[in-house]
Amino acid sequence: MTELSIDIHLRKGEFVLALQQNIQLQGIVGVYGHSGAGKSSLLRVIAGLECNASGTLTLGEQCWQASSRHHFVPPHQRQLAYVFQEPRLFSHLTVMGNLHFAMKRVKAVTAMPSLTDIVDGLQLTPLLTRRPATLSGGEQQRVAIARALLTAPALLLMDEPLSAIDRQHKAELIPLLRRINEQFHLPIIMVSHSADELAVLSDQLLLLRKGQAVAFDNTPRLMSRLDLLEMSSLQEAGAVLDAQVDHFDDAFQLTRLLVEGIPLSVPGRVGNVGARIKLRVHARDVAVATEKPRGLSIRNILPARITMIEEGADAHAQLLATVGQQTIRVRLTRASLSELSLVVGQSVYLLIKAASVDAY
Amino acid sequence: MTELSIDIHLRKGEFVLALQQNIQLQGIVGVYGHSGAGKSSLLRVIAGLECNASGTLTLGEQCWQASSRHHFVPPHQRQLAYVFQEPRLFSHLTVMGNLHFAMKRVKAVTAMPSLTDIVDGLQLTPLLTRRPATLSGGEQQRVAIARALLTAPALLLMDEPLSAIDRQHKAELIPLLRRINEQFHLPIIMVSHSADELAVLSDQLLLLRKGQAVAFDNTPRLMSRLDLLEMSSLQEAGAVLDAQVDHFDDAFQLTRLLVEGIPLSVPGRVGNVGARIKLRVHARDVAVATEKPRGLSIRNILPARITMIEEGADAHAQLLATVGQQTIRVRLTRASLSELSLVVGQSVYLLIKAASVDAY
Amino acid sequence: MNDWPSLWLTAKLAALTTVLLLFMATPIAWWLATTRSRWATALDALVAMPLVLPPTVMGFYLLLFLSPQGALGQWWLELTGEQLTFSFMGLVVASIFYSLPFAVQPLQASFRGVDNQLLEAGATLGASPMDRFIHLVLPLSRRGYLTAGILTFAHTVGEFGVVLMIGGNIPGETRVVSIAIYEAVETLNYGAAHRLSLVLIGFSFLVLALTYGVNRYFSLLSRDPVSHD
Amino acid sequence: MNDWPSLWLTAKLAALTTVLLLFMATPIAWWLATTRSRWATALDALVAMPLVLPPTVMGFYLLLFLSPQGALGQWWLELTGEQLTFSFMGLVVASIFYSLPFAVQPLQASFRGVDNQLLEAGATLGASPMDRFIHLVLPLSRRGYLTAGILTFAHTVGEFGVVLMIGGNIPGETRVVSIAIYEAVETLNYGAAHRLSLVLIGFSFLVLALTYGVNRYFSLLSRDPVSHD
Amino acid sequence: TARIAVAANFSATAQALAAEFSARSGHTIELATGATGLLYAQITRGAPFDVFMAADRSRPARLADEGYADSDSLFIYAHGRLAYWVRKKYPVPPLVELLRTEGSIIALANPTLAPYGVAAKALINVKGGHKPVSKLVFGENVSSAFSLVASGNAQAGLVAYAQLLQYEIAPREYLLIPASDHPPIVQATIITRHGSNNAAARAFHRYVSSDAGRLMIETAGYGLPPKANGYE
Ligand SMILES: Nc1ncnc2c1ncn2[C@@H]1O[C@H](COP(=O)(O)OP(=O)(O)OP(=O)(O)O)[C@@H](O)[C@H]1O
Ligand SMILES: Nc1ncnc2c1ncn2[C@@H]1O[C@H](COP(=O)(O)OP(=O)(O)OP(=O)(O)O)[C@@H](O)[C@H]1O
Ligand SMILES: [Mg+2]
Ligand SMILES: [Mg+2]
Repeated sequence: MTELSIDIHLRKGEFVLALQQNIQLQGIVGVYGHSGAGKSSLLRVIAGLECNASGTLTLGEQCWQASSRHHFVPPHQRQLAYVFQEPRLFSHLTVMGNLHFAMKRVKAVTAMPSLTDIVDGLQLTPLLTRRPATLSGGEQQRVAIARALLTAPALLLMDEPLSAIDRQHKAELIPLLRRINEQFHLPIIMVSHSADELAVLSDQLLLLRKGQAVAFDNTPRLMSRLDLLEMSSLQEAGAVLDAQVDHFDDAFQLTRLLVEGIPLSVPGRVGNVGARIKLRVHARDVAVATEKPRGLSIRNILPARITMIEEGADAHAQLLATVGQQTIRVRLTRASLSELSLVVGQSVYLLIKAASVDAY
Repeated sequence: MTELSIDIHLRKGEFVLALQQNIQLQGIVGVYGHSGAGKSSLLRVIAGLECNASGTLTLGEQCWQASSRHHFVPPHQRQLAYVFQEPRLFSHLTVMGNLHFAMKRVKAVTAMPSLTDIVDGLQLTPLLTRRPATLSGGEQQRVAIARALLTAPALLLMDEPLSAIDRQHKAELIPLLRRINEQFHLPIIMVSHSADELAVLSDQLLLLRKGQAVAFDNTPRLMSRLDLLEMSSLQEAGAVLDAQVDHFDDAFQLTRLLVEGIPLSVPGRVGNVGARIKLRVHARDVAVATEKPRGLSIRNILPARITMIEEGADAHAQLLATVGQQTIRVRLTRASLSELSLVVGQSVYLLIKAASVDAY
Repeated sequence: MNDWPSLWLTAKLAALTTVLLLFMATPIAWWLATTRSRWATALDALVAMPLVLPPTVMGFYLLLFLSPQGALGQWWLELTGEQLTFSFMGLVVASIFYSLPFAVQPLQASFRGVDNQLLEAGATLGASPMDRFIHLVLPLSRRGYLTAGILTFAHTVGEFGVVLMIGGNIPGETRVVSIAIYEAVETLNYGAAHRLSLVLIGFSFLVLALTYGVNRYFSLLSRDPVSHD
Repeated sequence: MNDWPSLWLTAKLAALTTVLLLFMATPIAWWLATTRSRWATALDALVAMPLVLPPTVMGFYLLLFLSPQGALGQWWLELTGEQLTFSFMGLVVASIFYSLPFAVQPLQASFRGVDNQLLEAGATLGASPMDRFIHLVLPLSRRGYLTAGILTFAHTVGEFGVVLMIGGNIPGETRVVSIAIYEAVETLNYGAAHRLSLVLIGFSFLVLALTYGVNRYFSLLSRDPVSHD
Repeated sequence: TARIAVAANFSATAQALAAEFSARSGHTIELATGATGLLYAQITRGAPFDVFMAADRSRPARLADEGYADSDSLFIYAHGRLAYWVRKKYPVPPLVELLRTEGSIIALANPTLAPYGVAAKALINVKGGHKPVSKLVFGENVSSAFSLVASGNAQAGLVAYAQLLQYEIAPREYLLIPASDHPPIVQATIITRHGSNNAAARAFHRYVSSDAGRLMIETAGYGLPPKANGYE
């Protein structure tokens, strides 16, 4: 597993990006932050597009930048690909021409998914002979993603790659990214301002604010950190649970998982029996009951213990509860908290609708 | 209330947009559809940017296009503003210059929000002297929205205006749009591929598929139509309820609403006491109980009657239940359906977490 | 020999020609850049024609055209009561004809380079075609105007075949520096030729460097740093 | 008089000059378009200088420079054993000097117009600066090359002051059509002048119309329809 | 083969001479026309011209002085004749009258460049007496002066008699100026260093001063120097 080590200072007008961060490039690293937080600037520094940046930048064994030694590897010699916030397709080439441009400059000798694989996964076949100017916004973005993937990079930088892509295409693209990420060990750094997207996709998360790293951790842990939530307004944040696939129910099309030995059902077929997978549970989708409810359509009822309660100034309260070794975040109203007289240490039941769990 | 009447045929390569639709321009009209469905093309036709489009197009008394009479009102004479899918800022002008460009060409004599109002609402003050090239993606999009609003149009077209805008800015922008929409009677046609966004924002919804209108209705009704859901993968679809503001609880920061006389709490202060407002309830956030539950953090429990059940081929089932005159959509697993032996006509309780209701 | 009258005349001629020509070339270039007419190709080629005729020959034909019996000369005579040839205005008219391609070609290229998406945005903001042209196309074509202006200016300074033919070499009226240098070279008066050439080059260099400098200064202000190569 | 040798010579000279000049102007224009050096303004202005000297005067200086006693001429003589002046190659060299601004200026303007964002994208896709230049900058600057090519070609066809000075009007070797026309006019052989002018215009018109036509055809293919005005 | 560099004003006559000479001798003659100053500069820089037929005497003489030409071969081959040409006005009004008419335009060759111009300017200085009020316009050379009148831009001009003959202008439109009224317009020729060993060049050079050659020159509208002044 390669490490990306960043120690960078960049000034752009009044904005300053100052970042010291070592990132173990495993899976998908999400970068989250408000508009203007410096997300794009960070990717540009990594790609070597900001020649005014000073500091050092190393990827594994390779030193890409070391201002002290006046060392600077130009962008085209860094083994990475970049999906920009805008499509940036070459207007003088057709879609196929854009893809060929990338393929002719393949960076690594490592195996990569084939052209067909990528073209199919992004549903580009009917577009191949067209000019970028004749494509719709979403189509352009998909071509840009395909083009980046086809250079067989050792690191993929993506700047809000899904913003113009609709649900249906996303549903095809995300597994493709996951698969490439895992099968070809391609680490991805992905910028997004959708916490939802990052919660589902990213394994680690870097939080930027005003050009500085506020926090960096693996996604589940970061998402369950209460102190960060307000700050970065990750209102959708939830918890990510490790689970094991136990059984698939053909009749009802449900997969039964075990979380710390407790059964939990999710819709559809997820993983293979015995496999370890991840579950994302939105804090707002979890309810708390003090006694075990009956006659309820909510099928997943986990016994848990409250470990922390934090009341906000507004209507909400957050609480953390542990199920075995794992922590689940719950968001409820202060009114409920008071009505149920919940206290730290109390044993409760967590209710999770099967339909609101994202498993992957 | 003006009517936009569209009867248009447009060919672009292999793609054909063929649309006959009369739209009562009230509130925000959402346009939803997959990438390449023709959403942008439709907006372009309305704006008069597609000179190859044939057919007729009238807004209220004004006929904007009538191919049979060779009548075509050029774009600059149509009293509309257009927020494009790309920011399209004028690179030779500063942000302020871009805004001035719009203000000098104000279209209507009607009152409009002031420059300060819009600059504040979109948080553009620190950007005013900058050049578009130095702005981040989200900053550019906000400037583009401000620029369009400042022409004081009679109709506002927006093509995925929120795609690059983060949650915090959205939280400021959406009420601003709503306010301008209501206070200045400015109808908005908004393209999006986020059903979530449209459910919250739009009052009516037009569904496009392959250049054709598949359905058009007010958002609550369209979102509760079961037959359309698969087709347009509006998996997030829910129901929209009419409610009346009853009381505001200062201690817990909750607003108590009455839905058909039944109390329902939502977080924060919503509207003024006595006002009629809308609630959006996601189908996946509603649970069903056959007996009234106790000791539960879910505070909103509405007695309802099941009016329709539809089982899918996958794990899910949809059901419609009425609370008084209003319909709520519920998404649950077929397993729960069978376990609870739910049937049409049965009286049940609907459980809605306060935290998962969007009120506006 | 006193160089000042000739130098002043040259500056006046080049400046006036450049300004007038940029005005006149603008609609032609815009039409050529945007039309889909099938006559466009012919006009494209036609605009370049003044270039392919040797200057003195061009001057000879212009002499016919601008003379009191010629089409334009007659019209001008009726309008102003003055003969066009052998006058400063005649030089200006001739220079405009002769430098037309230097103005039209770069403008056309830069008009074509203006992003149509921005013009669409302008239209939806309520800008009429003329308004869009003035407030978007023109500023976005700044580079084209710079190129056109510089080529026209420099060429008018140096061009003397046409001027020699049309102007009649009248001191203070039509005797520009280029003719003076030509005379010096022809009469083997190399010292004067060198001196005048230096003056001409110095003067033109200053004008152009100033223009370029201002342009570079402003484009640095508005441009992002070029990527690291 | 047989026009063919002159016409052929003109075509050869104009074509060769245009091709060579486009090659040579490319690095100069690129440097000028991208540099932030403070010498850039000076070089900007310098490039325009060949224009401000009257052609015969320019020719006179080139004669000194290219003659066997001159710097370039001497070098050439040692290299090839041939005299540069009064030979076809001499004409080519002189035309390149004289037409330099017509090639550099439009290229520079169009290089500056190339979207830096696309070059960044190219870099991250693994294209080296040279690779980016060849596969992105060049095709995206097609219009600049068209303008540069046409101005150079047309100007070389029509230009005769320099050519006359350097070439010496030697039939079949340096006697291009423009000189032939000049001669015809000078010797009051107006009939021949008219005829040769027509031939020259016809030939140039064909070449240019073809170039423009091909270009228009391709840019129609790749361009969205222009907005409705 | 010989290459002859000819001053533009003599080009037409030189062509006739060359044609006649070629027919007689079998040598090929190539003519290159240009302004005298230009041809001079080219010859000093190694232009491959064998014979130089200039529009004056000073520049061939200078070539000889500087060693670029064979000084023995220098001779005057013609005297230019000046004519006073007025378009579409009969009888031709006296030059003095026109010089005193305000707004009239008289074309002549540039006195700094062309010997014809020097002669014409001298003539006007004599005839004009005090400052003339008519406008004098200068053509680059005597051909341009002719064009200015022919195209109607100037009412009158002091042009070369040979040109009027060549162009078959009706004699009632012009007056031949007596040679004594202006400084002589001498045109000299010389064999260059390049042509010193060229038999064709020498033969042509000789032919120009032969009786046949002199006759052609005279009929073309030039005056002739006394034979004694000639070559050989
Ligand atoms: N040349 C410049 N001069 C001044 N400020 C600049 C310049 N370039 C960028 N900035 C500022 O730097 C900040 C960071 O920009 P960046 O593009 O990295 O933001 P971002 O996090 O990607 O935002 P978004 O989500 O909107 O794309 C922005 O506030 C931007 O305005
Ligand atoms: N000039 C053209 N030639 C061929 N096809 C075209 C042309 N212009 C647009 N199209 C096609 O028309 C379809 C509709 O385009 P449009 O931009 O309206 O889609 P959209 O609904 O806005 O999609 P998105 O959500 O991706 O922006 C697309 O599939 C596009 O590829
Ligand atoms: Mg960004
Ligand atoms: Mg679109």
